[in-house]
Amino acid sequence: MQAKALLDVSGIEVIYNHVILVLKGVSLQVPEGGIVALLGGNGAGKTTTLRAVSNLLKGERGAVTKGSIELRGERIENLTPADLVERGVVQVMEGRHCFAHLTIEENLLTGAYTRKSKGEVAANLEKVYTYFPRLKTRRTSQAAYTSGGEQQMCAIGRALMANPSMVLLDEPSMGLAPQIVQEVFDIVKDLNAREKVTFLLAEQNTSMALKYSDYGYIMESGRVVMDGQAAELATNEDVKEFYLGMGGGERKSFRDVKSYKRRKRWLA
Amino acid sequence: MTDAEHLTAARRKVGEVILDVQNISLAFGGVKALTDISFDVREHEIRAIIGPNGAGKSSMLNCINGVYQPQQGSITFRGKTFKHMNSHQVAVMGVARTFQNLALFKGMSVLDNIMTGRNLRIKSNLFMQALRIGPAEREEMRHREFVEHIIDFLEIQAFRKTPVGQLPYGLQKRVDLGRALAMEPQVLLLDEPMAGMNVEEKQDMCRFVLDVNDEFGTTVVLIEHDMGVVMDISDRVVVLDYGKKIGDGTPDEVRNNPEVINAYLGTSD
Amino acid sequence: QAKEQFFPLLSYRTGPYAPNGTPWANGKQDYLKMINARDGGINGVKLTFEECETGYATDRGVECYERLKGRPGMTLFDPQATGITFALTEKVDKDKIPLITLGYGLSVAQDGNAFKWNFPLMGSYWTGADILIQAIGKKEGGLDKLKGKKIALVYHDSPFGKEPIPLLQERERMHGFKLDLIPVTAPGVEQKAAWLQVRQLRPDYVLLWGWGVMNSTALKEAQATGYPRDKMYGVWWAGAEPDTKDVGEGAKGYNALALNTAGTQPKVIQDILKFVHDKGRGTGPKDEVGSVLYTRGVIIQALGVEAVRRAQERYGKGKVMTPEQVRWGLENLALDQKKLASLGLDQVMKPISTSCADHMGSTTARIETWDGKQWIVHPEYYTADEQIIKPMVKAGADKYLADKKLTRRAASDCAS
Amino acid sequence: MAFFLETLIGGLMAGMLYALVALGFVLIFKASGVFNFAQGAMVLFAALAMARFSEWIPQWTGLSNKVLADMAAFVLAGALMFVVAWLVEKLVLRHLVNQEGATLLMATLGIAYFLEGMGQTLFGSSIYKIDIGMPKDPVFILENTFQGGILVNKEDLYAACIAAVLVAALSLFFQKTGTGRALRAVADDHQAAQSIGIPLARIWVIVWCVAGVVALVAGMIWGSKLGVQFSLATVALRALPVVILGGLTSVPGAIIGGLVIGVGEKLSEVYIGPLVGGGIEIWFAYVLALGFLLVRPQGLFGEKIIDRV
Amino acid sequence: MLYRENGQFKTSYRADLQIFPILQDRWTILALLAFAFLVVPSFASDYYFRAILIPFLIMALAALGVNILVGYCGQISLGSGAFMAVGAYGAYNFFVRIPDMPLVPALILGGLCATAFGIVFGLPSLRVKGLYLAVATLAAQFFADWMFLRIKWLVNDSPSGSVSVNGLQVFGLPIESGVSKYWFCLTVLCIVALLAKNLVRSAIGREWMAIRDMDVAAAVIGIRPVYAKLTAFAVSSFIVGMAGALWAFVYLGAWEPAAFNVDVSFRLLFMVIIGGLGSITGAFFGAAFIVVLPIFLNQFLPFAASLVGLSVSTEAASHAELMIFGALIVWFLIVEPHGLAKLWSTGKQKLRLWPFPH
Ligand SMILES: Nc1ncnc2c1ncn2[C@@H]1O[C@H](COP(=O)(O)OP(=O)(O)OP(=O)(O)O)[C@@H](O)[C@H]1O
Ligand SMILES: Nc1ncnc2c1ncn2[C@@H]1O[C@H](COP(=O)(O)OP(=O)(O)OP(=O)(O)O)[C@@H](O)[C@H]1O
Ligand SMILES: [Mg+2]
Ligand SMILES: [Mg+2]
Repeated sequence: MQAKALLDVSGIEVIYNHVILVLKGVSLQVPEGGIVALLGGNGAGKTTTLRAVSNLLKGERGAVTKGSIELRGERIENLTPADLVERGVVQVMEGRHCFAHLTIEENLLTGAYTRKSKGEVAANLEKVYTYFPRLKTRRTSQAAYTSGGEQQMCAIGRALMANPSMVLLDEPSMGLAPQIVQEVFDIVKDLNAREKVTFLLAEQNTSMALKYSDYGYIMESGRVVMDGQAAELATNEDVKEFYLGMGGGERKSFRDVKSYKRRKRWLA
Repeated sequence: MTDAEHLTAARRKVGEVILDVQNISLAFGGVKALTDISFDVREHEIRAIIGPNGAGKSSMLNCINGVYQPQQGSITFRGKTFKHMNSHQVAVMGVARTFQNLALFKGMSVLDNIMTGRNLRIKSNLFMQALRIGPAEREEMRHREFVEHIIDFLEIQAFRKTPVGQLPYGLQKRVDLGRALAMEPQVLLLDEPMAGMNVEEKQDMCRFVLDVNDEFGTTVVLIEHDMGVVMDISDRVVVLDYGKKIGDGTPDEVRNNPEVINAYLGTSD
Repeated sequence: QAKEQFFPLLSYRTGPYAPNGTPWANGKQDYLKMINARDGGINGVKLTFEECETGYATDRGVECYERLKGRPGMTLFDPQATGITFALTEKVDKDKIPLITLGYGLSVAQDGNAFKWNFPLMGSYWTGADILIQAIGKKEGGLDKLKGKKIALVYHDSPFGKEPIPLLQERERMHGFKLDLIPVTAPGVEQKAAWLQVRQLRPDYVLLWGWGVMNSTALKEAQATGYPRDKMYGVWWAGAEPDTKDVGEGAKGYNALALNTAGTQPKVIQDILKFVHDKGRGTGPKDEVGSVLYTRGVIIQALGVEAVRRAQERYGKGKVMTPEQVRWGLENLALDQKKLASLGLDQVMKPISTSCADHMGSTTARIETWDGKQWIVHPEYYTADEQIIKPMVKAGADKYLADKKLTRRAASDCAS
Repeated sequence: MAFFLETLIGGLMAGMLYALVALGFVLIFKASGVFNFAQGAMVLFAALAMARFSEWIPQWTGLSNKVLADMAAFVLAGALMFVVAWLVEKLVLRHLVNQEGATLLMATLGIAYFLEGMGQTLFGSSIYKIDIGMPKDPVFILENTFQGGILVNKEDLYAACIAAVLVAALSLFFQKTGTGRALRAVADDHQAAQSIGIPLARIWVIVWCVAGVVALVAGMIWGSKLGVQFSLATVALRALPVVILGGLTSVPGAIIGGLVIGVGEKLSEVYIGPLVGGGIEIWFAYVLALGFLLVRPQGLFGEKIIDRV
Repeated sequence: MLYRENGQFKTSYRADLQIFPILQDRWTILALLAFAFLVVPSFASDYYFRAILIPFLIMALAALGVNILVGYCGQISLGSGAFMAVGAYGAYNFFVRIPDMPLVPALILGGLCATAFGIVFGLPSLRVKGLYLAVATLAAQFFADWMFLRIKWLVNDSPSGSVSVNGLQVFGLPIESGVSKYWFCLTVLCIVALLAKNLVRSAIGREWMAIRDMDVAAAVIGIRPVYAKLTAFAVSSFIVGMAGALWAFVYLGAWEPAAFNVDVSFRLLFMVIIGGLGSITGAFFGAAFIVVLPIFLNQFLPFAASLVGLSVSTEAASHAELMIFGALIVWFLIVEPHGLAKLWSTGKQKLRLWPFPH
């Protein structure tokens, strides 16, 4: 990596519940102002990596047992998630986690908990509403009674309300209509370009992720198995076959792939 | 879609209308989730429902399987018309379902989760189950065998005894499907079964759905945001937008419907 | 093998009844310490003890019983709680250990022919209730004056609180007053409804059958609803300092049964102060020595000690008595005024003499009144009416025996 | 009629006193999703502290002014409750982030045992007095309308006013401030709240502090009624039906619930009780609450229980 | 790697459906049973039987019952004390009213009375959930307290409301001595535990758990909440009722309603939570923790203090007991929020890896 890393994760191991070893030495760097994608199949450990960075592991009874995580050169393993938010790092959790009893608008406003200026918060709220007009129409309903996609927008919007300098996005596109997915990535690009927000992005939608990010890491079974410039990864044959569904160049119809069974993997 | 593909679809004998939704309207307070929706589902077909977020797709499924009671309209299943049904009745009639926001039984293992899908078919009573004598045990074993087939089919053998809460999201989706399959349903309602998966996993999932559809002739109603999937595997597509139906037809028809393009697909692709 | 007579002390120093249980337990301990210090034990037999916390809970009480019952030199049990008494009644019979319940427990257990191992010494709830009615009758100028009067029983809703009811009903039939029953759910922290009922019924007298927090709360509610405290009569478990102390002036005029006197003048208390507290070996705070419940603890223990002494007279002085021998001692207590005086107990209690048929030994009590600061005991003694109580005890004991398919003790059994 | 009114008023007063205890439950539940089993123990602990401090402060400092001593005792007891809150967060809650309700409930049980033991060790287990000059004697109102007038307990009236003020203040706090919103967010989802930068530690200390002060006020008033002793902890049981009837998450609900339960149980005891032998008020209160729940499963003002797939 | 299932291949579903599929577990359990039935009686003193083992066994039985309702079906109940009381008084009435009523049928009939009572008070669960239900079930508790104090008939017209039984025997064998009581309770417990284990790993158990974890989804796959919840209440209160009858008949001998007061309800709930919700073993751990630990502390603390040359008064010891007990609860929860049973299985999992860390 050329630019000075904003976030530097080196060789971390994570154990859940004292016995389940999930990350087996993961290292990655996120440069200031970059968009880094974290790719990998189900259970590869993407979410766990993000949780380790944002210090949300404790609530899952997980712990980082080896390695170090540095933000702007400062060790952050012992900070609380709230401290991290103060330092500008916000995570959008996988599976939405909206505050069920709060309305959409209240959800968004709690996102601005760390901010003082009322005016800025109001402006930010408007900005989120322009990103996601659907939220505006549903602003008074309790989050629990909105549709899955609406909740996802709410979760993303809520994180943006903190005016972060770095966002950890865990599967932002999940459950969103294609148009909105596009929109979310445009927002990412936009914030990155205009406000220099750094993104670390765990994503299943590999083609989208690689299109919008600068750099990518591919994880499998708790290890990083490949990394490189996004553009390079996108043209890598293996990546194309396994993550983009384009083995042999052309995209295969979902109807046809049904016959081929075993996956090929880098690791057994 | 190529012609060859249509041929495969045609070879599967798409039959009579099995499920007919007539003029369903559903509102929550001021929010109109569904307005006067009608469509039908034919036996053995794969029927997709698409639409932007909050269009009312999940609500539609909820109406079909009795979680929500629509204010208006009726649903005809195999010739019988219902205004209100409770979930249990629907299940007995052979409609199974997966959920958008995973609704697995978190404290139970994968095996047990799928076994619950067999519960409707278990005949032995409480006392026999407590004593686990002959028939009860044989019955349990029979169902276990069936469930093992499903586990094999979905390739989750390794996680048989893992509590589902500890599985990664994608596998949980598979277990959800397994549970529905265990009911040996005639109609399978799938709510975004492929969300949060990468292409390869989606391919697997498609394979499961197609296999079920092919081999058991199960009718599938599918909600999905991935247009690739929808266009490739469904026979007909309903498009909802803000609770209204704005399109209905074969994937090709829908793809070219300007209203649908405007509301959902967008022009970029 | 040292000669030691062991006294298990079941007590509760925590939990809802701790304020009442603590002085009681202190008195019990201090008396044993005093006997050891002053007399060197009973004819040379040292007294030992171990306390076990029950928290007033039955299962913990049973555990304590089982833990301590096998100790060498085992003497007797005093469970300090009605619920534990019930459970132990079943057990002592098999284990052959006497159970003394001074002023509480089962009223029918007075019948020693049926309850070989139970000793409700000095009074039961029936004798207590009987005396209260007599006292009220006296105040009215004769029991016949009670006709047409209204008496309300405000009671702890538990077997403890319900025990006096049959006797009061008997008296109701005899004198033609009207008895109203007003239960208070345990522990009795909320009694507004009860006292509203009192206000509505406007009884001439209120009998208070409470324990623990229920008593002070009742007095406060009486004050708050304006019911005259001097028309209130409590059982002896509702007549100690913890019941009135924090009500203070508000309880002025309230009466209760006095099973024993209080104060530091009696010789036995002086001895305790001298031999125990002044030596810095007192169990509780010194200023609580001589309080009502403390003194009751002293008496309970004194009777236990005297039972051992009496048994030694028969089975050998200076020997350690077995529980069965102690039982004989308890059954043959004969503490007259002279004996009491020699023990320093003459000012705190009346003579007591037990027998095979009568495990109570004495049914006298006095009335005391709270003057806003302390309890003032009235001089006259009341004795429960044998005529009424005897048949009731007999009938109750017979029913108990019939239910249990047991028979009365043979006369020969009394000799042993 | 007069008696009916008396009972009614008595019930209302009792209800307000229950509400005071119920409030503590509601606060903590609302702010962290924890059903605080230790509320009763906190009431006891706070009352013990207050009672003993007001005894000790004159001894320590030679302060002879009773009012000043009481005030100092209140402040000191309040400070102690702050320490308790801080320790609870530091030693317990912090380690149980994101755990299920049952686990947290159990943890508060541990806290309850600890506080009971601690309180009695530090302050003794005898009966103590809190005398903050509450009037004890009855007053009679409407003496012209009804013969004998209607009895009102002045002490209860004062207590009811204090409860009302407390509830009003807390309601405002929850409704009007951002902190209120943050508290609700924490109750919904610890992890998500953390992820957006809500400092759980601080929030919990604040809430337990407020609950501690509420417990102190409740302990003071109940203690002045009952005397300070262990049984004070059991008033929590009388407050539970109030909590569920009003709704576990509603501050005003505690008051309304208190009034309904207070009136319901007193009327039932006085009018139905004698027919069946009396002593029914406690289960009647619970049955009454249950009856309301059958109509509204989340209590009168509770947040709707979310039930959605 | 002493403990692992490697190499133990199951060749039939029957083998996999055994209660203890792992060989080591099977041996352990057999050894444990042999120990409990044969070895313990050879060395335990009367005190251990009467004051520790019997209450432990009976409370474990009750906790097992509560666990079915709370742990498996997710219906938090604080009415268990009432179910115990109904079981006890029900059995009592059958026992004293029907001449020559044998003990075992009386216990079962008592359990059935509790079942009926449980179903009635379980009806609100069809609408009320979670903590609201928990508090609402206290209605059952206080109602039962009141009922047994007020309705004379139920206590065989005993004026004070306290009752007692004696002359217990099973198949002609007297149940009087500590050992015989212990064997009797242990047998009942083992049988019930086996039946309960069978239930929870059968269809009905899966229905309960499904309702617990996600009731809407359960309904969608055809589970009827009414049936599942009410059977849970029925089975649970049957077991709890039996335990109540044992508690009264075998442990106390004579009792008053306060023996089953609200404290008992709370303690039972604590047992299942600290032991582990939804675990049969958890009931045993929980009962041990809540029943035995305080007794242990009570005896151990003065001893420990005397070791360091302190003499503590009973008062201080009891207060310290409360504090330590509370602190231990918290500590165990922090180590393992899902209860002692989970701690146990995590321990086993570690053993499986042992001696390699991962
Ligand atoms: N709380 C937990 N306790 C135990 N194991 C866990 C826990 N959370 C995750 N795991 C395990 O850790 C592994 C990695 O999970 P993780 O959620 O990080 O994967 P992921 O890459 O985010 O997958 P997905 O794409 O499905 O979200 C999985 O095998 C999972 O079973
Ligand atoms: N129980 C409910 N109460 C109130 N509003 C509801 C409820 N269920 C659904 N809605 C509203 O109805 C609308 C349709 O929701 P639905 O979940 O059916 O959307 P969807 O098409 O599945 O969207 P998505 O693709 O985002 O999942 C949404 O606006 C939602 O907020
Ligand atoms: Mg993930
Ligand atoms: Mg949806």
